[in-house]
Amino acid sequence: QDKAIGFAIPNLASSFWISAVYGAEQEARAAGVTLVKLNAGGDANSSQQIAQIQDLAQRGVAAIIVGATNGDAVRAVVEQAVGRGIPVVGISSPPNSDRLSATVSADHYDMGRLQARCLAQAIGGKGEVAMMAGPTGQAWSDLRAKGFRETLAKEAPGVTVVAESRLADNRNAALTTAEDWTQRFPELKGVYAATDDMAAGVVAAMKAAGRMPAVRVSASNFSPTAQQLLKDRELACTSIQQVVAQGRAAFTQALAAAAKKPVEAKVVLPALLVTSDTLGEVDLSSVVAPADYRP
Amino acid sequence: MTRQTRGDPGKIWTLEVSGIAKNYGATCALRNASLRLRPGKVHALLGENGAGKSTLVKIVVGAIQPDRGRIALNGVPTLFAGVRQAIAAGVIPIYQHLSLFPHLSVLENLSAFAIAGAAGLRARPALVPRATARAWLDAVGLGCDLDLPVERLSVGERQLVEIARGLGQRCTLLVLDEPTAALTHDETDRLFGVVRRLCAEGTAVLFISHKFDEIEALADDVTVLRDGVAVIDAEPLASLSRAELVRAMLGDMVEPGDRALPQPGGPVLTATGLRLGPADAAADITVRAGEIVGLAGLVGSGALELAAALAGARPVAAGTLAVRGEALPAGDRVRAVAAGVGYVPADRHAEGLFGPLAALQNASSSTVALFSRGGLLRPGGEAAALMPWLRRLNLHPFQPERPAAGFSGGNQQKLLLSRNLAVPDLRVLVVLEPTRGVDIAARETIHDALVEAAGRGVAVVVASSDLDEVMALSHRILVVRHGSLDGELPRGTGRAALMDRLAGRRAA
Amino acid sequence: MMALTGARPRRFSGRLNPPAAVWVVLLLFCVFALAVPRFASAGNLENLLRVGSILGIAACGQTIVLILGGIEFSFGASAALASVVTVLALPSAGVAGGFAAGATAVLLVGLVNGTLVARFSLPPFLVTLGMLMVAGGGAAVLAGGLPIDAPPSDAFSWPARGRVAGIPVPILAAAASFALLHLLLAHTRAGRLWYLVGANGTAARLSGITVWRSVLAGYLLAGAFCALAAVILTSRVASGQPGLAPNLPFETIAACAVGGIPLAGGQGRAVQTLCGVLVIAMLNNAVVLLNLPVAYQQLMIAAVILGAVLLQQAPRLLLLLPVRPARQPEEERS
Amino acid sequence: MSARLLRRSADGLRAAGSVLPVPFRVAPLCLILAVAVFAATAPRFLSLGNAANIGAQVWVLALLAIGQMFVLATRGFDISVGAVAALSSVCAAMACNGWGLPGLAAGALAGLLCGLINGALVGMLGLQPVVATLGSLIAVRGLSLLITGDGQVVPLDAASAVTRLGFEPMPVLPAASWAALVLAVGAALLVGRSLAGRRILMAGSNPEAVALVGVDTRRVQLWAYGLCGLFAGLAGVLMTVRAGSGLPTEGAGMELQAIAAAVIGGTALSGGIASVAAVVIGAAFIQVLLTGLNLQGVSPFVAQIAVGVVIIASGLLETLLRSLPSFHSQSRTRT
Ligand SMILES: Nc1ncnc2c1ncn2[C@@H]1O[C@H](COP(=O)(O)OP(=O)(O)OP(=O)(O)O)[C@@H](O)[C@H]1O
Ligand SMILES: Nc1ncnc2c1ncn2[C@@H]1O[C@H](COP(=O)(O)OP(=O)(O)OP(=O)(O)O)[C@@H](O)[C@H]1O
Ligand SMILES: [Mg+2]
Ligand SMILES: [Mg+2]
Repeated sequence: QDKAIGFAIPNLASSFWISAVYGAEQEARAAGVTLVKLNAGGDANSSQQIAQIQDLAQRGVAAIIVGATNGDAVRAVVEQAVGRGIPVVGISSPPNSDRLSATVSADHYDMGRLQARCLAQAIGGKGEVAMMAGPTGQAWSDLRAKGFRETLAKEAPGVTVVAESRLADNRNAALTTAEDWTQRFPELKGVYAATDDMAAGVVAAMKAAGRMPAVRVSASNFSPTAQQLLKDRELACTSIQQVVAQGRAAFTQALAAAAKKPVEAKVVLPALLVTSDTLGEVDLSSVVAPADYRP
Repeated sequence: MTRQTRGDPGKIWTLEVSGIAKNYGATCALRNASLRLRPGKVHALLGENGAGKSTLVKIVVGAIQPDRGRIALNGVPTLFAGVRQAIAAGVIPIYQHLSLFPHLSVLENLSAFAIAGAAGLRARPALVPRATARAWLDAVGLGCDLDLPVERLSVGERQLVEIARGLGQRCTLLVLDEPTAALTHDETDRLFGVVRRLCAEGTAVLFISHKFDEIEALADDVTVLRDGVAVIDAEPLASLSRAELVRAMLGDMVEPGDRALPQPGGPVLTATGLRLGPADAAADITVRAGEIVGLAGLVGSGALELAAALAGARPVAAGTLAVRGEALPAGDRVRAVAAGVGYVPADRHAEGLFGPLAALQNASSSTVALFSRGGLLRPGGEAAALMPWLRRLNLHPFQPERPAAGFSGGNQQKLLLSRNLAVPDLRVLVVLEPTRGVDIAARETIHDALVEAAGRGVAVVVASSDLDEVMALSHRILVVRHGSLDGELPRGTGRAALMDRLAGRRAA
Repeated sequence: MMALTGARPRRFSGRLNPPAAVWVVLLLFCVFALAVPRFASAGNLENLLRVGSILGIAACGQTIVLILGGIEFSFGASAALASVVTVLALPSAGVAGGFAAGATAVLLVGLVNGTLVARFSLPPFLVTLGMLMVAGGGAAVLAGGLPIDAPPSDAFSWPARGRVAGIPVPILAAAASFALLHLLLAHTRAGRLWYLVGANGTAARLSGITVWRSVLAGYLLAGAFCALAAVILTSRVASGQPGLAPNLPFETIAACAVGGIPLAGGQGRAVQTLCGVLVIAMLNNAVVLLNLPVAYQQLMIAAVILGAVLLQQAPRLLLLLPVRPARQPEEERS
Repeated sequence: MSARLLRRSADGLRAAGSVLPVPFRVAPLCLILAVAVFAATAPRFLSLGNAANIGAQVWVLALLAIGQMFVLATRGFDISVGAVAALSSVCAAMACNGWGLPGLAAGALAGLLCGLINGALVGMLGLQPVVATLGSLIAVRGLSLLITGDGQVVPLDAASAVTRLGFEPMPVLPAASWAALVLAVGAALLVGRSLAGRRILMAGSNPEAVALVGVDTRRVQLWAYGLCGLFAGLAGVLMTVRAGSGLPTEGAGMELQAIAAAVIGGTALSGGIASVAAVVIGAAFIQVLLTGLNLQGVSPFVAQIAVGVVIIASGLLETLLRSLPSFHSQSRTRT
C-alpha cells in the first residue's frame, strides 16, 4: 500500500526528462504506487544526485530508477543501494554498473547517426556543416555528436565539419553563436543541433541573416518547438526517442524488480527520424508528454 | 650643507633622518625632510595640516617607503621594509588615525603588534597575557573589559587603547602622531606622565601635536616642517618663542584673537526632556540665535552623544526637539537638515567624508537640492554655491576637484564645515570636535567661521574635548556628566573651575 | 585661478580624461582585427554590437548598483522570468502588453531587491543572491521548466530584429541607455546622491539625504535597464526561457570591472561601463570566430579579462615596486 | 511530540544565545526550524539513519563554505570555488590512478595552487576579488576540459576501494565524512586559535590598519585565498571519493550555494567575524532544506524559490536578532 519507487532525474528542465517522468508517472498512477522524483538540477550536479540516491535508499523505496547525470559518477552510490537490497533500473543514461536489474536505453549514438544521414541528404551530400553539439562531458550530447561525426565520415565524405560549439543547452547562446557563424562561414550549408531548443536558436539566426533556405538544420528531441519548426519546414529533420515509452518501461521493470519478479534486463527502444513529411505519422503518446504536463 | 655643520658630529642620535622625499603621484608630501632625535628627549614635530608630518612618521616606522633619503637608528643606516621590522627594532608608532580592529576584542587589539610580529606558522596567536594587558590599560587610566569588542568603545576610549598598545611595547623610539586629539586634559596629563617616565629610561620620543600648550609642557627639541621641508631642524625648544615657531610653520603670524561674540537673540533650538538612554537623566537645552553653547565633558561622559542628539543624528530614548517652535522628530537627520540643522560629526572619516568624491562634491552634499532644478544639476551651480565657502575657509591646496580622501585632516574638516555653512537657511549648527587634528591656522579659520555663523543668527552648539576651544568660543558652557546635563558655566570661567566641574567636583 | 563666484569652474579634469579602458578597447580591436578572420567586416561588427547591446543595457543597471556600493546577481534570473511572463501574457495582452508584463516582472524583482537593501539594510549580495533563486525558480515554475514558444510575429521580433533608419533597434536602445546613464550619473541630482550614498552611507544620512529612497530608486532603475535588456532578449529568442541568460550578472560585473569601476562604491562612469562592454562583446565574438575548442575559448576569455584589468593597473603596479635601500643616493653624505 | 521538541530547542537556543555572538545564532536557529518543520510533516525524517545520511552528505558544501568563509572574512570573495573543486576532483582522480590512494592528495594540492593564484591576483596585483576569481573560474573550467578530453569523467581504477571510504559507515559516518569533520575542526582551530586566523580577521576588520601594525596584507590575502582554494580542493577530493571518478564539469552554481551557506553561518560580508561551526551548520541547513523539500515531492523549482526566500529570511532574522534588547544593553560604555 505504502509502496514507493524512486526516480533520480538529472535535469527536470529538459523536455526529454519531463516526458520520461510523465511516462513513469502514468504507470505509477495505474499501479497505485508513489513515485518519488528527485531532480539533480543539471547534468553537472553529480554530487547532488549521489546525495539524492542516498536519500532514496535511506527512505527505503522499493526500487530506484536512475537517469544518471554521469554513469561513472553515480556507480558507487547505486551499487551501495543495490547492496542494501534495493533494485536499480537505469534509464537513458544508465549508471555504469553491472549490478542494475534492468536498463531501458535510448540510443543517443543512433540519434546522431540519423541526423547525419538526414542532414547529408538535405544538403546534397557535400558542403560545410557546423555542429551545435551541446555541453561537453554529458553522455547524451557526447554520444549524439559522436554518432553524427562518425556517420558523416563513413557515409558522406563530401561533407566537412567546419565548427563545433560545445555550449550548454541554451537557446540564446546558440543563437549568438550561430549569428557569429553566419559571418564566419559564408559557405555554410547545414547545422547539426543536439537539441531542438538549440536548433530553434540556430534557425532564428539563419533566418535573420537571410540564409534560411540555403542552410539546413537538423535536431534531436520532439518538444512543441521542434514540432512547430517541422511544420514550418524550417527543420530538415529531428531524431527522436520514444521517451514516454521509456519512462513507462523503466517503471514497469522497477516495479517487477521490487516485487522480485522477472525483469527484462535490456529494453531498447529505437530512435526515430521525423521530417516535415512524416510529422503526422508519429505516435505522440509514446514520444512526448502533453504540453500542459507539469512534473 | 649647513645642516651637517650644526649639531655635534661625535654624537649618536637615536634617530637621524635626512633628505627624505615622498611623492604621491603629482602631490609632493615631503620634499626634503630631516629629523634628529636625542635619546631620552621628547622631540616635537610641528607643521600645518598637510605639511607632511604623518607621512614622515609613516616613513620612519616603515609603513611606507620614501622615494629618496636616509634614515639611521642609533647611528646604523636603516630603512624598514615594513612596520613589523620597525617594531622589532623598538620603533613604536601610535597613529593619528586609529589603527584598531573593531570586531576584535580589546585584548586582541592590544596584542596586534605581537600578532603581527610573531614569526612562522605559529599555532597560537601571540596574545599578550591578560595581566600585562590590564597593566597597560591602567597606565593610561582605562578600565574597560578586555573581552569587549573595540567597536563598542567610544572614540576617546579607542584612542586610549591605541596608546596603551604602543606604550606597552619595548621601545627605543616612540612615535606619537597627534595622540591627544581625542583626549581630555586628565588623560593627556596621564599620558605625559608615562611619556616622561619612558624618557627617563632613555627612550626618544617623537611627538606631533597642534597644541602649543602640550608641546611646551612636554618637548625638549623641535623640528618644524613646511611644505615637506624642515624649516627648523632639531633646535632646542627653549631657544624659540612661540611666535617664531608659528612663523616657521605658516610663514606668518596668526593672532589667536579674543573674539567678540555676537549678541544672542530669541530661542531657536529647544530640546525638552532629552534622554540618551533609558537610564540617563533628562536634559532641557535651549540655544538662542547667535548664541554659541559649549558642551563639555570627559571622555565617555556623553557630551558628544548629547550634541549629536541635538542635531537629530542619533536616536534618543525620550525627549523632543524643536527649531523655532517647530517640532522635529528626534533621530531624523533628514527632517533636521530640512529644518536648517547643520551637523559636523566627530568621526570625520566614518561619518563625514565621501572619500573617493571630489572636495567640491563633499562640500555640496547637504545642498544638492539647491543647485538642481527638476532633478537636473545646474551646470556651474554647485561651484557657484560652494566655491566661495571653500575660499573663505581657505581650502588648501585649493583643488576642489581632487578626491576628499587626498586632503589633510584640517582641510577635510573645512569641507565638512563648508557643507553646513552653505545651507542658506541654516538655523542651528552642531559641531563636534571642530578642530580635532587641525593646525592653528585652520583652527583660527574654523573658529572665525563659527563665530561668523553665530553672527548670522545661527544657534551654534560646540562639543569638544579641547577645553580651551570651548572656553574661547562659547557664550556659556553646559557641563555633561553621565549622559546628562550637570550645570552650566558662564563665559569667562577659568579652566581650573571648568576642570573641577567636569570631574564632578563642585566649588564649596 | 577662478573668479571668486559665479564664473564657470574648470571642468573636472577627471571627467574629461578617457578611462584607461579605452586603450584596452582600441588595443583589443586592433589585435582582433588583425588576427581573427572576418572580425572587422561590417556585418560582423554590427552583429557584435547587436549582441553586445543587451549586455550593455543590463550593465548600465549594474553600474548604478555598483556605484551605490551594492552588487546585482539577480539580473539573469529576472530576465528569464520576464521572458516567460511575456510569452504567457502574449495571448491575452498582445505583444505590447506581453512585453509590459515581462518588464513589470523585472521591475518587481528590482523593487524587492531595493526594498530589502534600502529599508531592511540587508547586504545586497545576500538579497540579490536570494532573488536570483526566487526569480529563476519562479520562471521555471511558470514555464514548467521548459521553453515556451511565442507565436511568431513581426511586432514581437521588432525589439531584437527591427531597424530604425537602418540601425538595429538593440544598438539604438543601448546607445540611448548609455546616454541616459551618463545623464543620470553626471547631471542629475539622483545620480549625485547615488555617488554620495555609495561613498559613505552614514555620511550621506548625516548630510540629510534620504538614503533609502536613493537606494530604492537605484535598484528600481537598475531593474528598468534590466527590463529593457530582457525585452530585447525575449524578442530575440522569441520564446519564454526559464534558463535564458544565466551568465548575465557575471558578464555585467565583468564588464564594469574591465571598464575600471571599483566595486567599493561611490565611483564609476558610463563611459567606463561602455568600454568594458565593448571588450566583453568583442571577446565573445572573437572566440567563436576563431573556432577554438571550448577549453581554449575559456582560457582565452579568462586571460583577456584578467589582462585587460591588469593592463589598466600597470602604471600603479610599476609605481608600487618597492624602493630598495640600496638605491639611496650616497652623494648626500658629501 | 514536536511541540515539546520545539520548546526544548527554544530553551537550548536561549542558552546558546547568551554565549554565541548574534550572527552565529542565525544558522542554528534556521536549522532547528527546518528540522522541526520536516519532522512534523515527514514521519521518517527524524531518524538516526536520516541524520547520519545528512551528516554524510553535507560535507562537500560545508568544505566549500568553510573555504569561502576565510575569504569573506578578509572582505573578499571567491566565485571560483565550484570550478576549483571540479579541477581538483579530476587531479585527485588522475593522481589516484597513477599513484594509488595517496594520490588523492593531489586534489588538495591543485586546489591550494588555484587558491594561491587567486590570492596573488588579489593580494599582490590588487585585482578586485570578483574580477580575479571570475577570471580564474573561467580559466579553471577551461583547464578541466583541457585535461579531460573535453570534459569526460575520469573513472578511478580503484573505484570500489575508494568509494567504500565515502559510503561505508565506519561508526555512524563514513570515513570521508569523519575526515571532513576533522578538517572542519582544523579550520575552526585555525580561525579561532591561530596566528594566521587572527591575522585574517584583522585584515577583514580594518584593512587600512592592518599594514600599519605590521601585518603584511598581501600575504594575509594570499593565505586566505590559498586556504579557500585548499578547502575547495578538499571538497573536490570528497566529490571524487563519493563518485569514484573525477568530475570535470561538476559544481556549476556551487559557489553561490557555498557563499549562501557561509553567510547564513554568520560570516560578515564586511569582514572580521567568522565561525566554522556556524558555517557548517549553515551548509547543513541548506542541504536539509533541499533534501527535505525534494523528498516531500515539492517541485524542484519551488524548492529553488524556497531556498532563495530562506537566504533572504536568514538576513532578516539576523537583523531581528540584532535589534533584540540584549544586544544593545552594553552598547554604550562609560568610564
Ligand atoms: N596616500 C596619500 N595619497 C595622496 N596624497 C597623500 C597621501 N598621504 C598624504 N598625502 C598628502 O601629502 C601631504 C602631507 O600629508 P601629511 O598627512 O603628512 O600631513 P600632516 O603634516 O600629517 O598633516 P596633519 O597636520 O593634517 O596631520 C598632504 O597634502 C596629503 O594630502
Ligand atoms: N591612498 C590614498 N589616496 C589618497 N589620499 C590618501 C590616501 N591615503 C591617505 N590619504 C589621505 O592623505 C592624507 C594624509 O594621510 P594621513 O594618514 O597622514 O592623515 P593626516 O593628513 O595626518 O590626517 P588628519 O590630519 O586627518 O587627521 C589624509 O587626509 C588621508 O585621508
Ligand atoms: Mg598628520
Ligand atoms: Mg594630514
